[in-house]
Amino acid sequence: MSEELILTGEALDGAWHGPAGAAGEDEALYLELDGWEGPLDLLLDLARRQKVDLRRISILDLVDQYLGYIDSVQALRLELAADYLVMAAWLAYLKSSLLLPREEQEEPSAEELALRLQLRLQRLAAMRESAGRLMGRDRLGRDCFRRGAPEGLRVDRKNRWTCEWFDLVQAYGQVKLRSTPVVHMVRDRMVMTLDSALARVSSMLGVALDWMELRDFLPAHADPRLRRSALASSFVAALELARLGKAEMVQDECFGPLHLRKTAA
Amino acid sequence: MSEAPDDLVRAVEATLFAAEAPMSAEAISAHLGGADVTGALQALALHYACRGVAVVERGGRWHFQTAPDLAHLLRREREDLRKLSRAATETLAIIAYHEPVSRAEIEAIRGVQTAKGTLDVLLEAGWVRVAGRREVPGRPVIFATTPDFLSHFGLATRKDLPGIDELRAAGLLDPVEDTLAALMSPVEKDDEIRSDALASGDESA
Amino acid sequence: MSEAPDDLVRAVEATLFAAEAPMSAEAISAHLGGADVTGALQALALHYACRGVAVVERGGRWHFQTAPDLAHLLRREREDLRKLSRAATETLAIIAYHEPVSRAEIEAIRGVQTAKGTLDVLLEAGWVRVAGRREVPGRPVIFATTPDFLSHFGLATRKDLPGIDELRAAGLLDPVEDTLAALMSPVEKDDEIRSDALASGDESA
Repeated sequence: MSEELILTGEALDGAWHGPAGAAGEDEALYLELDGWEGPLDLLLDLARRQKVDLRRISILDLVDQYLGYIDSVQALRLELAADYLVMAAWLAYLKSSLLLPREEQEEPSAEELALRLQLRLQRLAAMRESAGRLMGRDRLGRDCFRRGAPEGLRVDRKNRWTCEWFDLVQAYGQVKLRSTPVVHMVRDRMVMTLDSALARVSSMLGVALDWMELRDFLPAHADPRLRRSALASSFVAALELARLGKAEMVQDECFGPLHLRKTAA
Repeated sequence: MSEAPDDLVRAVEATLFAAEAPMSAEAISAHLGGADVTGALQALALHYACRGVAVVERGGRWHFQTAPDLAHLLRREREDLRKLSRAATETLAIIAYHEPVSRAEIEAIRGVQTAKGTLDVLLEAGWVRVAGRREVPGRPVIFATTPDFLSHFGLATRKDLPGIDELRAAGLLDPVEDTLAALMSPVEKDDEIRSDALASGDESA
Repeated sequence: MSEAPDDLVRAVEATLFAAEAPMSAEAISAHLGGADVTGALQALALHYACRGVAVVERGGRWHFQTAPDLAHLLRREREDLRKLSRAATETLAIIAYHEPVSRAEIEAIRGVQTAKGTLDVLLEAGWVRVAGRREVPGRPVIFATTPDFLSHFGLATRKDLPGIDELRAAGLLDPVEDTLAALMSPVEKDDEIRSDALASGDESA
């Protein structure tokens, strides 16, 4: 019941008859317990039962009612006690302060405590009322409806590819480079083999009488590249003949001309 | 037949109509290739104002919905709308009117501890979100409402929350401590102190 | 603002709008307490004829839909500019230089297997097309370039692609080893060689 009242906002205009309702006071209080969550909540309900502006309620009356309520509830529902009794104790203290002569009061003053309580009750009442008004609005899915079967919007992503001309051509170059079999071409050069040099040098030594320079054994008008080959081959041939004891070699200085003659028999 | 709307209005109309969720003007614009849709949205809102469906803006997002006055015709038999507990509705209202707000602040107003499930229900409904942490000791999480909250309750902005201006003017959205400090500072001796103080509190807020 | 429609038209409009499936005139009528909705449906169809959404009848059942000429708004395409991968570029080059060419031939030239996606990308880009099948065992599909390929690369014909000799002249066919050797060899005559080598090395890199 209390929830419906909150939802419709009726609680505000004072038409509400409080937790007491139509039934007997004690029974009604007991029946409504499930709707309440705590001390402020209950205080607010009690305050409303006075059917007065929250700003003008008598805190003293409120405290009396609350304490009376706690007395009756304790008998009915012991498990409620803990939370409610904290507030009850505080209110009892507040009540005694309000009854005491002002000069005997400690800080904070009873006025401050009462004011604080009143402010809190006001704020809770304001939020309750607002919640009711909020819930009573034209709500989507209850009072207003969005389209039942929207087609939906879709964004399809599409790739637009790019490639530069240079990248294309260069890629082909790289492919060709990578895939073309690597062939080592050895150019057909004119060479004098060691065998032919050996034959040539030994035959020329056979007819020579004196020392001959190595270069004299080379073909006179040969291609320069053949001459280099012939020089190398002839040198090795000369060394071979010397090793076999068929020739003698003389060199007067480093890198000087190399002379060769047939070994004296 | 009414006068034919221009192409942009038609395009915005079709886009909003087909959309499965509310769309911001920017999202509509982006969908339509960057056109300025502000005027078209206004034209649509005006055109549909008297019809059975309406174009509305909620929290910066636009959508079509049925006219509120036809609710009695459309209310569904099956109530699939989750019925909120009183604790949840109060908590939602406190968050909406005070946002951003921490759990401790919610509890200070309600005077009771907030059960874990209460906030969960609101988060799950998509009406409340965690809006960061308050930079005070303990760095408590703070809560705020979502655009879906505004859509659901038919609010264009939080300024449209029922009675929010009055509550603010009455100081009822200020912390108790602030109001108390303001009220207690004048050293009054009168018995009238309580009602006077509260009345002046109204004016000063 | 257009002229306000009557209540029945508004009710039919809202009912159709909120419906999750097309509704027959009878179903709408039943929903609205038995009112004759024929006229209202005609009025709605007429009203929406020129707008971005339409009220249409299909097989005796009515529903709202986006205006047919705006259907393209429901499925928009967004283009993302993407650069062709190295593998795709090589494949494209091979097709361009050797077309028509089968996948096996492309792989033989590239020396690596071609991922399925690579050819798909080229087909998607519109630069390559399937040009039939080669009449050899297995009848493999053969690929060739498209006119879009030529226009994208600014070529009048495929003959405009640089020949092997030109590639070599541009240093694009210089073996990496030669370039490296030229760079490493300290006994070259002068510095000109080295900077030349570097230049061609840059191009081929």
